[in-house]
Order: sequence, then structure tokens, then C-alpha cells
Amino acid sequence: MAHSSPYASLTRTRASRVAGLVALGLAVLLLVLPAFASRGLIQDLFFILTMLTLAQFWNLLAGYGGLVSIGQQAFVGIGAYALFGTVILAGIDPVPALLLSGLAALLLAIPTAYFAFRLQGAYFAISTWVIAEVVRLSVAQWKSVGGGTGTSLPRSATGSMWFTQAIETLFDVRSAAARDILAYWLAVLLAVATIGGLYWLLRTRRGLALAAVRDTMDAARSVGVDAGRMKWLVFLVSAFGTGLTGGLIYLQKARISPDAAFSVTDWTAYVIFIVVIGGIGTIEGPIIGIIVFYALQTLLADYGSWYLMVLGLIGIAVMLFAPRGLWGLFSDRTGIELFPVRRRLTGGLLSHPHHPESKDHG
Amino acid sequence: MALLETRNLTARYGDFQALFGVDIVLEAGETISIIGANGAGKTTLMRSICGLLANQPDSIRFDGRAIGRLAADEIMAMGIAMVPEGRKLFASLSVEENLLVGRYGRAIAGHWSLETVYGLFPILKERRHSPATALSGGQQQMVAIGRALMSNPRVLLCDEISLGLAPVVIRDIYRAVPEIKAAGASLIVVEQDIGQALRVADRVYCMMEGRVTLSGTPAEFSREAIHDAYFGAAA
Amino acid sequence: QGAKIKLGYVSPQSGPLAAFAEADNFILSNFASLDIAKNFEVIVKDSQSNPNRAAEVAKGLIVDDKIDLMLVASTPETTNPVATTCEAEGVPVISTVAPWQPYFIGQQGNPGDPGSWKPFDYSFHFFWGLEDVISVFTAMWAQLETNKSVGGLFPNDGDGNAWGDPNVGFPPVLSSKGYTLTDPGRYQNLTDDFSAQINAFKQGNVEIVTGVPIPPDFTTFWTQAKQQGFNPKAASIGKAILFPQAVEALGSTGNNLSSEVWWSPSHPFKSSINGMSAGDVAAAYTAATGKQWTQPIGFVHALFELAVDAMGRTSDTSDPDQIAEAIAAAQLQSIVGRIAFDGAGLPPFAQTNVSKTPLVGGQWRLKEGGGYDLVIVENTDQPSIPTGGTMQPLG
Amino acid sequence: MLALDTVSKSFGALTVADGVTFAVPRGQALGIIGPNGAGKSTLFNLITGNLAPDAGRIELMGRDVTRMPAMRRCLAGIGRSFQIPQPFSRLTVFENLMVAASFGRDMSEAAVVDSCAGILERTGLIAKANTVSGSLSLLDRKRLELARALATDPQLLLLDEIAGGLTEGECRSLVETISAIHAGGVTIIWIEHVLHALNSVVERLLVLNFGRVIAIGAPGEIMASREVQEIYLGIDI
Amino acid sequence: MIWFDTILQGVLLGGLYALFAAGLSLVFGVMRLVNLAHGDFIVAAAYLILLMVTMTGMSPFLAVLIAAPAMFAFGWALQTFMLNRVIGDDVLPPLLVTFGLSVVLQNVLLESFSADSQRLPSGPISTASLNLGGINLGVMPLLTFGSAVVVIIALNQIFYRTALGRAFRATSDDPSTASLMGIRPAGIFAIATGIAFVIVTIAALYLGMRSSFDPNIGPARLIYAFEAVIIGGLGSFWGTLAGGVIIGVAQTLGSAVNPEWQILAGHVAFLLVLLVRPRGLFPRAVD
Ligand SMILES: Nc1ncnc2c1ncn2[C@@H]1O[C@H](COP(=O)(O)OP(=O)(O)OP(=O)(O)O)[C@@H](O)[C@H]1O
Ligand SMILES: Nc1ncnc2c1ncn2[C@@H]1O[C@H](COP(=O)(O)OP(=O)(O)OP(=O)(O)O)[C@@H](O)[C@H]1O
Ligand SMILES: [Mg+2]
Ligand SMILES: [Mg+2]
Repeated sequence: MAHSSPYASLTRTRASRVAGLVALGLAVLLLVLPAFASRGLIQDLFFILTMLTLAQFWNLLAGYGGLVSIGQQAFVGIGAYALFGTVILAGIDPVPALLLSGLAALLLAIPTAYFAFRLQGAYFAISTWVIAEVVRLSVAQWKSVGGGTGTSLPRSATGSMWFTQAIETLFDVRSAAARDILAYWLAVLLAVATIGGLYWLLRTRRGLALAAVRDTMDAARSVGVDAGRMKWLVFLVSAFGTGLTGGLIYLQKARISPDAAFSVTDWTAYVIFIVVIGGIGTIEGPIIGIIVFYALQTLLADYGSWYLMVLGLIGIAVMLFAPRGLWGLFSDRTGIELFPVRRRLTGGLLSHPHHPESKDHG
Repeated sequence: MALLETRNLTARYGDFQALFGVDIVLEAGETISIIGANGAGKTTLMRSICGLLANQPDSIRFDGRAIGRLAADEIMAMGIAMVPEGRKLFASLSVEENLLVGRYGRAIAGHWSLETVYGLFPILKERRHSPATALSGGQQQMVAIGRALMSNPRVLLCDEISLGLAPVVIRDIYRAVPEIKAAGASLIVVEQDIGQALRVADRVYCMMEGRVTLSGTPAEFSREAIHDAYFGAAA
Repeated sequence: QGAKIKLGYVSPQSGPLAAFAEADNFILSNFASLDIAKNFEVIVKDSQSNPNRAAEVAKGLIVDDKIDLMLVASTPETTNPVATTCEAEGVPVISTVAPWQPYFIGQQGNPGDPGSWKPFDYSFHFFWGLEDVISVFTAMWAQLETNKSVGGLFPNDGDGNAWGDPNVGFPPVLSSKGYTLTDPGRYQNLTDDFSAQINAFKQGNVEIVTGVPIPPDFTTFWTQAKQQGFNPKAASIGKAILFPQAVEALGSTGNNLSSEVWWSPSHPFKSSINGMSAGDVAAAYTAATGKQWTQPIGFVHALFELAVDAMGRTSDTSDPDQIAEAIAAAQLQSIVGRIAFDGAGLPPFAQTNVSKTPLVGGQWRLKEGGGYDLVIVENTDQPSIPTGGTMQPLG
Repeated sequence: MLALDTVSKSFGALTVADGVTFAVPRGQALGIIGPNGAGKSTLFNLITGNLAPDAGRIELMGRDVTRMPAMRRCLAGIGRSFQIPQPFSRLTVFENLMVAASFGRDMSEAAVVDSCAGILERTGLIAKANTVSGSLSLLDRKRLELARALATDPQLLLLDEIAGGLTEGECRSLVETISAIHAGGVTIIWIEHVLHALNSVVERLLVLNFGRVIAIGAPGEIMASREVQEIYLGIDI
Repeated sequence: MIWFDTILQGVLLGGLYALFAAGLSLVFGVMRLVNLAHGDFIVAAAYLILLMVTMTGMSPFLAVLIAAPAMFAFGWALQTFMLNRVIGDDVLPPLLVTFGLSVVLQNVLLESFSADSQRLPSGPISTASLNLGGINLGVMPLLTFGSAVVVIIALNQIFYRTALGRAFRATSDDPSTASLMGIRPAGIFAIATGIAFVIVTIAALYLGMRSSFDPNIGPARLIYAFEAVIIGGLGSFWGTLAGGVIIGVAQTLGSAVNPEWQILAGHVAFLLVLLVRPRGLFPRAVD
């Protein structure tokens, strides 16, 4: 059979090209926003972006790596404490100290993975939770950052943070607002880098391997995929990212305590809700999820316990009736994917129009 | 009226259709066997009858009732028991417990009880307290048959009970068939072992690719016809 | 008239600390019914007993609602994140219902290094301190015949670490007053077994127990102590037996447990905004809700008194620095006593930000037919607050 | 190419490989037959490293691979199909091959597109290239098993019952495909119940029963053996 | 002597944890369901008992007898109408649904009963103790431990000696083959959850009498219960008791060294056991 044209592998779709342009525009918009947006908006966006980043990393872990962890608060907390520890005790500027947040989480992830990878499924999930508790209880013994009481970032450290002076003069704002803008910009960078990085990872052959390992581990091994290494990669990357985000969140909060920094509700449960409501295993899902989550919080937060009740009920309902989440519902109906990772074979015999089956089923 | 019959039975696994309009009939007191190559759809047929796969209500009738939509436990309670392909013993239950669990959904009195099953397969009585999975393949198959008998079924479905067994063992197992029939059950036996199938059955159906390609009494089956029906025409 | 003055108020209305905020609605509606309230708009936020959430709602109040003054009450878990946020934002904040040490020291970068502690520009706090509670407790114990051996029950949380602190907490003061302290160490909240502590207390011949556990932990401890035959003569406990329901949960074994009393209907103080006496306010609360009075009522009320007072002395109520100055200059006779940031009774580092309110000691007495009353039994430091009895040993 | 020396494996009380010893020279095609449950697929799992043997030694091209993990053995040149097809069900057919080709050969994706497409053409799957493999019919899944194994560019190809259920025509074209692969110098071990298909490709036949090698030799001889007919076909001739 | 006492107290504490864990162990063993709301259901049952006690003035022990059937029905319904829809190979859906339940339940309790700590009135028995050669053992902890043993024995009897128990194990091994035996897996799961809820009620009794409770204390105990189940080994009830005792003793020993290490020691013991035996102490032969 003669080749009518050479074969090629394509991932892009029309929707994705549009989405790419929109995303670029959005990123630029987000970056220049502080010039004209209110501080309230900036702060809300900070919350949205950091939660989105946490959600994307959990999504990478559970949705792509099949590692359902309920102990992500360990990495948020250790990242935050690494920041406070280095700023308070070593006097390092908070901005570069953020890197240490990620590194500390990475270091913690190594023994955690070594241990938890011995276990499967529900055992794995629960052991991550126990490890997070162990870390929380241990950090609560660390007296020089306040032990169980917690501590606040000294004003001397936050006041003179890198870039804040420049931002103050640039936007003509007070230093509190300048710190917000700095934290916000860092959050924008982190979220964009996370989504971009995740998308890049999924489009490399490692992304394919992840999907393969998740579908069937045995077969993946038999075609040369190092399933163990993929799990490590995913676990360490999400630990690093989660730790970094944890540091950033607490840089902005400026006050920390073990119960807050290692809160299973705030840093794992909400994140899981966000991912699952939006749609697990897709990059779009957490984005939809965070919008729903934020809307709920804004609408209902003043009703105290009702807010949490509604959130719980929505989580249950999604799991029961739309296990692939809101984005799953939408994309099943419309076939639209904003971040396509499917490789489509084109050209060659497939360019003949008389192949009825050759249309894309994905 | 036939005891059990399928009419234009179709079955699918998701997008994949495994049966295309299968008609078989089982009269009371009869033994029929179903043969066919790997993947012909024999197991799928059995799973449809016993309710593990949902079908059109009317495509399977038992004792005059449409049972195609009923769940497996309901069908079992009506008196259709199955010896599943691959034995499927409960690994955490002992031999005796496996037998006892067989009458969970239909504990009616009849010929079959622990004693009579042990009478049929004496070796099981010796091993009754060992975990079912510690038995040899043949013994496990005996447990699987005994387990199905415990409910005193009116129809017994046997899916490849000689699978993976040594010929001697197979002979032992098939030696039980007359007693099972005598106790009042009708049988559907799925076999890849054609000799065995022909020996035990009153009538034989041969399946290929989800369709019945041949049926009749054993006497009507020639080696060539079977060979064709089994491996495809031109082999 | 100009725009209304915006007050933000954060308290734990739901979650484990919700009992502290039980009277909030009562106090807020009382406040709203006043004439003076016409000048104010109060925006209330629930911290859900979650420090993360407390910081978030504080930010929201400052940034979105553009409040002029923040009020916050109840436990360091609520006051500290809110005060830290306000301080960073340059918004004045008044807090209460947390001993000043966990409030002040808990917000310092390195709580272990007093040399590094700095005062705040916009944060003000009125409540008592550990030195007061130590003084009240020891005075209560002095009323009894004991061997002066004290057992400490200090959890690893904001309050527990402050109470057990070797520099500013109980240990140094107790030893200087001739008491020996058995302190087995900081335990985590929601511990299910206290036999280690009980064994240590037995070994140390402890006759007096003190500490600041959360209610379920104290119930566990107290029940286990009884089971294991540990029967001290006095138990003076902070936090856990603050509310009558928590004492009732102890059944009859709650009788004569003692506690610090920061506010009661018999406190001889009057509200500066509506003239009601402490007794009137407590009675009104019971009439409105059918519930027994609790101590936070007075302090939450006083929070609004101080806000009204300070704003009344501020010419530009949108200028945070002026408001902070006005608060710092307060000389207010409130329903919880005199509030003034003049440094009275405080170490130099805390003098600008903290005002101390009076503290006495009380005992829970089992009523005929169930329920408990809090009876003031010790007032050496505050003779103006009348006692209702004398300290009795535990049965 | 491959040599097994007294390899044994049991699952609890069940011995599924019992002192299995045989060798396959480079370029040969070996058929394995035996009744259900004889341990044929288990033998494959031992060779590929999906299972670890309890005892014995496995050599691949003169190297001891007994303890080598499956993924390294793939890189060392073993490709396999699974009896019960295990497609990466959320990936398309083409992507299934891309995983195998890029990891199994450790090459970039771009470099293997054409060879994947070529394999899809050869195995008759090209029209389904962009179909999600979870929705394939069993026949196509079996084709995919073969195609994916080929994509790793194996020197030793293990095929587990890929002809069962094919029509005569399909079976013939499958035989052609495998013969062509074999002619290309690939060593093949093929488990199959469809004897006529098997016999038209392999040069040697191994009979397995209860985990033991009963006979190994030229197909004609083996098929003529009464014992084998008795055990395997169950037909008294 | 003190060490002996410490260990003994730890063993008794382990009884409480085993009681928390027993229901979880049953549900986990039969259908691999990880119920993150288990702790909150115990708290809810405690409120149910409290409600009956305060409304009628009956003894909590009597109230349990009445509450247990109601809780059985509730568990049955919960499984039938909600949880049966999410159990399967994927651990995430049940994890999420039960977590959602946990959040909802805590807040429903908060709305209905406020955050005040409550306690089941138990009278003088709560502080009574037996003196055995210098060691005081509380009657209540002894009763708790005894109840845990009774519950474990009862579960073992049901699980290993009755037709229902055979059906539990058969369904756990292979639901679809079990249905060929006339067993309706969904129905079996519902009964298992119902029984688990009866145990939840018993656990609630001791939780409520031992100490005070409020709507939020469920999750803190849940983690110990999970640890007990996991280190005991899937489906082994005596293992669950052993697991509870290990956690309990580790906690009291840790606390005897330094109270800071009490809870930490329990978790570390859990991790250590799993490090040595990833499938728990008494795993079922097949899985
Ligand atoms: N769960 C399933 N999902 C998808 N396809 C299936 C499933 N089970 C069976 N099939 C397919 O349905 C067809 C019929 O299978 P079935 O098991 O009924 O055949 P059989 O005649 O019993 O074969 P054997 O002799 O191998 O037991 C086969 O192509 C098989 O691969
Ligand atoms: N992971 C396992 N655990 C326990 N037993 C197993 C396992 N894998 C296979 N077995 C058992 O080992 C025996 C041999 O199985 P295997 O799959 O190797 O047989 P086979 O020769 O390939 O049979 P078939 O022709 O049916 O494919 C069977 O009895 C099977 O049940
Ligand atoms: Mg079959
Ligand atoms: Mg096989």
C-alpha cells in the first residue's frame, strides 16, 4: 500500500488553538490587573489561584497518577513552616525563602513515598493521612516557631520584602497592598507555570506513560514503562508544587499555627472537592471546580455551617450522578477539549476520505 | 412446553456484541451440551441465562415465565443453578462452607444435602475443613458442582467443568451426571471437550462467533461437521 | 452626618469554639437598638473556629468592606490571626477574651526570644494576664489546707503553652510562692488517656490541679482521675469549665471545681453606652434566650463600648492613625471595669497594646435539683467585686 | 536467545511451573500448547518478568535476567501480548502504540510515528488508529495486543492465544503477518489452541501440562503422539 | 508498677479504639468500603442516645437497646440508597461521598445541638473503679474493653458461624459469583452496614459516657479506628482488637515518657507495624 502522504501525529484542535490564545490573553490580563483592579479582587484572585494550583497538583497525583492521597496538607504545612522557619530564624527574605518551601516538601515526600508506596488503594490514602498527622504533631513540638501556638511573620521581614518597594512606587499604594500585589503576582506565575507545566508533561511521552500506568500497570511495564519511576515523579512533583503553594499562601496570611497549616479540611478536603466537582483527570476540571467553589463560598460563607453542608451535599451529588465532574458532563456532550492531549494520527492511509471509521472517537 | 428456552437471544459487552440471536431449547429431564471454540459465546449464553447479563425480558423463558430481566439471585431462587467457568470458589470459605453457601438463596429440601453431596464426591468429606483453594483443580470442580447442587436446582448449568483437568478426573466428574439427572435436574453442559460433550448429551448445539451453527443429537454429528463448526469451514 | 462608621466584628459563631459567641446576637441586637448605634454599621463575620478562615474574613472586611475599626473576640485562635492581619494592613483592631500573653507573645516571630518582641501600632487588647490568674488561683488555694504541691495540665496550644511557659507562665511564679509544680509536659488536644499525668501527679503527691484544657479533655482527665483514685483538694481550671454546660457534663463531680472569673452579674460595673449594670445585662440575656449567663457576654459588650468611646474621640473616623491614638488614650469605665492602655501591671513590652481587666476566683456549686452556679470565692486583688462564699475543698 | 533452567513457580498449593527447562535459539519460532490451566500464560509472565519465579534461572541472550524487572526486559528485547487483552483503554489505538514504541525503544515520539503507523497498517488496525481502545471489539483488541508488542521492536516476541475466535480468512492473514515477522529474524514463542494456525508458523512445539514440559520437538512428531492428543484434544482417535 | 499500670491503661484504651474500629472493620472487610464518616456517625449516635436519655430520663444502657435498631435501619438505608452506588474498584468515589457525608453530618449536628460539649449521664459508675493490688482499674474502661471483646466475639460468630457470615465472606470474595448462590450483594452490603451501625451505637455509648463530646470530635477518633483496622489485617476482627490495643498501649507508653509524644507514638506504632507487615498483622489468606 502506497503512502498518499507522510503520517503525522497531531494534538491540537481548533478549540485548543482558541483556548491557547484566550489563555495567553488571560495570563497577560492577570498580570496587569493590579494596575486597575481593587485590592478585594486581587485578594480573591490570590485565593482562587493558589487553591487552583493546589487542586492541579492533587489532580496530577490522583487523576493522572492514580495516587489518591488525603495527606496533601503535610506538604502545604511543611512548605509554610519552612518559610516561617527560614524567615524568622535565619532572617532570609521571604521571596527567595519560598523556594525552600518547595524543597522542604520535596524532602518530606521522599520518606513519605518510600513508605506509602508499599501500600495500595485505601491503605495508601489512609497512610498519607497518618503521615501528615505525624508531621503536624512533630512540627507542633518545634518551639522556636511557636510550637502548638503558632507564630506570625515579623513585620520587619514582610515590610522590606523584595520588590515591595518597587511595587509601592509603581502603583502608588501602601505597603500592605504592595505585599498583596507581590503575592498575587507570584500566585499568577505559579498557577500559569503549573497549568503550563502540567499540560507540557501530559503532552510528552511521560504523559502517555502516566495514562498507560493508570489503565493497566502490567501491560505498561511490559512495553518498557518504568511504572515505579512514574509514580515517584508524580508524587515528588506534586509535593514540590504543593509545598511552594503552601509557602506562598502563608506568606500572604503572615500567621501560622500547626492546626491551620496542616488542616486536612482546608488543604486536602476542599481541594478534592474542587477537583472532583470540576472533573478529575482533566486540566479543565479544577478550573471549573475552583469557580464553583469560590462562587459557593462567596454566596454562602455568611451562613456558617450551612455553607459546609451545601458543599458536602454538592460533592456527594456530583460523585453519585456525574462522577466525571461538571467538565466531564460538558465535554461529553460537546466534545470540546481546551487542553487536548490526544495524539491523532493523520496523513497516510488516513487521509483517504473513504475510511468511515477513521474519525476521531476521542 | 420446554422447561427452558431462549428466543432470539442477543447479548453485548458494552459496544461489543457477543451473541446474535441464539435459540436453544431444554426439555425437562434432558441434558443438552453446547460446544464451540474459544470465544464462541458459550459462557456468554450461560451468563445470560443465569442472570449475570441483562437481556430482553422475553428472550429467555423458564417454566413459562420470562426471566431475561431478572437478577441472578432471583433466577437462582427459581431453581436455575450454575457451575461457573473457572470454578469461582470462594477463597475465604472452607469446602463445607462453599457447599453450604450454595443453598443461601434457595434452601429447599430435596435429594441434595451435605450428606448426599459427600456421598457423590467422597473425597470432599475428607477435605471439608480445608480452604477451598487448597484443593486440586479436579476437587475444586467437585466443590463447584456440589455447591450448585445444594440448592436442589431444576436446571443445572455447567460451564466447562472439565477445563484444565486431567482425563481421569474428568471421568470421575462426569460419572456424577446420571445421579444428578436421577435427582430430577435438567442439565446444560458447556464443553470444549467434544468427545465428552457427545457422550453425555441428549442433544448438542455447536456455536461459533455468537451464533448456533449446528444442532442435533450426538448421532447426527459427524467428525467432519464438528470440525467445520469448530475450527471454521476450510480447516 | 456623613457616612456611618464601619465596624468589623469577627467571632467563632460556628465550630468547636461556638460557645464563646453564643451571646453575640443578643449583644449585637442590644447595641443596634441604641441611639448611638445609628452612627455605626457593624459587619459580622464567622471565623468558623478556624484560624485560616479568621484571617480570610478579616482581610475581606478590611479590603472589601473597608471597615474603619476591627473588633474581634474569643481565644487566641481567633484574635491572633485577625490582629496580625489588621496590623499588617494598618487597620486598628480591638480584641478581647484571650489572656494577653498568648495574644501578645503568640504574635511575635520568635516567641522564645523576648529580646525580639515588638509592640504593635494598631492592635489593642483588653483582658487579664497569666500573672492575674496565677495570683487568683494561689489566693484560692491559700484558703485551703494543702501541701502546696500543684499538678499542671497544659496542652500544646496557644493557651497551654502560655500557661506552662517557663518564663512568663505558671512555673516561675509558683516556685517563688513556695509551690512545687509537677508538669508532665504539653499534651495534644483531644487526648483519650491521661493516666501518665495522673500517675505523675500521684507520684508528686499533688493536692492541687490546675491547667487550661479544652472541655472534652478535662472531662476525660477528671473521670479518669476519679477512677484511678486521684482526689486532689482543689482543681482550678481555665477554659474547660468556663461554661455551665461543660460543668454539667461532669455530673456531680463538677461540684467545687474552681476557675478564674472575669465577669459575672455581681461585678459592680455599668455599661458606658446604655447604663445597664452587669446584673441587668445578665438578666436580660437570660430573659431573651432562656439560657444561663456566661462570662464572654460582658467582654463582647465592652468591645462595643470601647469602639463607641474611641470613635467618639476621633475627629476623622476614616484615619487609622487617629483611631489608634484614640484607643490608646482610652479611659473607659466599662461593664468589665476600667479599660486604659496606661501599662498598669504590665511589663514594658506590652504596655502600649494591652489593658488589663480585673480578675477574681470562683467555684461551681451544685444546685439543688441539678445545674451549677458560679460563686465568687476570692477577691483579694479586686476587693470591689463582692464574694459570695469562701473556697471549699473538693469532696 | 532464551533459556530456562528448572524454573518453578507455585501459587500457594498450586504448582503452575514445575522445573521447566528449555531453550529457544535465535530466530526460531516455538509453539506452546497444553490444556487450560497448564501454566502456559504463567510461563510467559515468568519470562517477561511480570511474575518472579520461585526457583530456577532465566537467560536472555546469554544474560541472566531472572531478577530483572519487566520494564528492563522489554528494553532488552522482549515483546509480549496478553491472553486477556490489556489495552491502555483510555488511550487510542495509535497512542497505545506510541507508548510502546517510545518507551520500549527509548526513542522520542516524533521518531516513531511512522513505524507505529506502519505496524497499524500491517495489523489491519490503521482505520481504527484514532479510536479509543477501550471500545474495540475483542478481535481488534487482540490485533492491538500484537501491534503493541511489535511496536517495542522486540527480538523475542511472545504471543498468547491471539488467533482464538478469528474467522478462517482472518486467521490466514494473521499467520501471514506472523510469518513475515518471523522471516524478519524475530524469535517467536506462540501459545495457541488453534493448531493449524500454529503449525503453519512454528518449527518446534512444546507441550505443557500441570506446569511440566511433557514433550518438545517437531510439530509433526508431537501431534502424532497419542499422549498429546489424549491430554490436549481429549478426543480418542 | 507504673509501667505495668501504664500498659494496662493502654490496653483498656485499646478496647475503646477497637470498639470504634469494629464496625469499620466489618464494612471494610465485606465491601472494601472506606467510610470517612464513621467517626461522625458515632457522634451522631451519641446524640441520638442523649436525646432519648434527656427526653425520657431512661438509662443510657437502655437507650442503646432502642437506638440500635433505629441505627441499623439507618445504616441499611444509607448503604442501599447511597453507598451501593459508589463501591467498586476505584477508591475515590466512596472516599469522597463518605467525606461529604462527614462534613454534612458535622454541620447538621452543629445546627441541631450547638457546639456545647455534652455527656451521657452515667451516674456513679463513671468514676467507680476496682482496686487490684495497688492498681486502680476504672469500671467504665473495663466495661468498654469487655464490650469490645463481646462485640468482636459476636462479629466472629456471625462472620464465621452463620449462613449470613458465609454470605458476607462469599460476597466479599466475589459478588457476581455470590449472586449465583442466590445472594443479593447489594442486600448483603446493606445488612453489613446495618450491623456496623449497631456497633456504632455501642461505641457511641462508651464515647459519650467516657468523656464529653461535641459535633466536631468524630474525625479525631476515626484515624485511630482506621489504624486499628489496617494493622489488624483486612477482615480479621481479633486483628482489629489487637490493632486497637497496640495503638492504645503505644499512646500510653509514649505519654508516660512525655505527654507530647502520646498521639505521635500511636501513629508511629501504626507506621512501624505497616513497615514490617504491609498487609497487617493477621491478613486473610487470600485477598
Ligand atoms: N467481560 C467481557 N467484556 C468484553 N468482551 C467479553 C467479555 N466476556 C467475554 N467477552 C467476549 O465475548 C465473546 C464470547 O465470549 P465467551 O466467554 O462467551 O466465549 P466462550 O465460548 O465461553 O469461550 P471459551 O471457550 O474461551 O470459554 C468473546 O469474544 C469474548 O472475548
Ligand atoms: N496470580 C495468580 N494467583 C493464583 N493462581 C494463579 C494466578 N495466575 C494463574 N493462576 C493459576 O495458575 C494456573 C495456570 O494458569 P495459566 O494462566 O498459566 O494457564 P494457561 O495454561 O495459560 O491456561 P489457558 O489456556 O486457560 O490460558 C491456573 O490454575 C490459574 O488459575
Ligand atoms: Mg467460556
Ligand atoms: Mg493462558
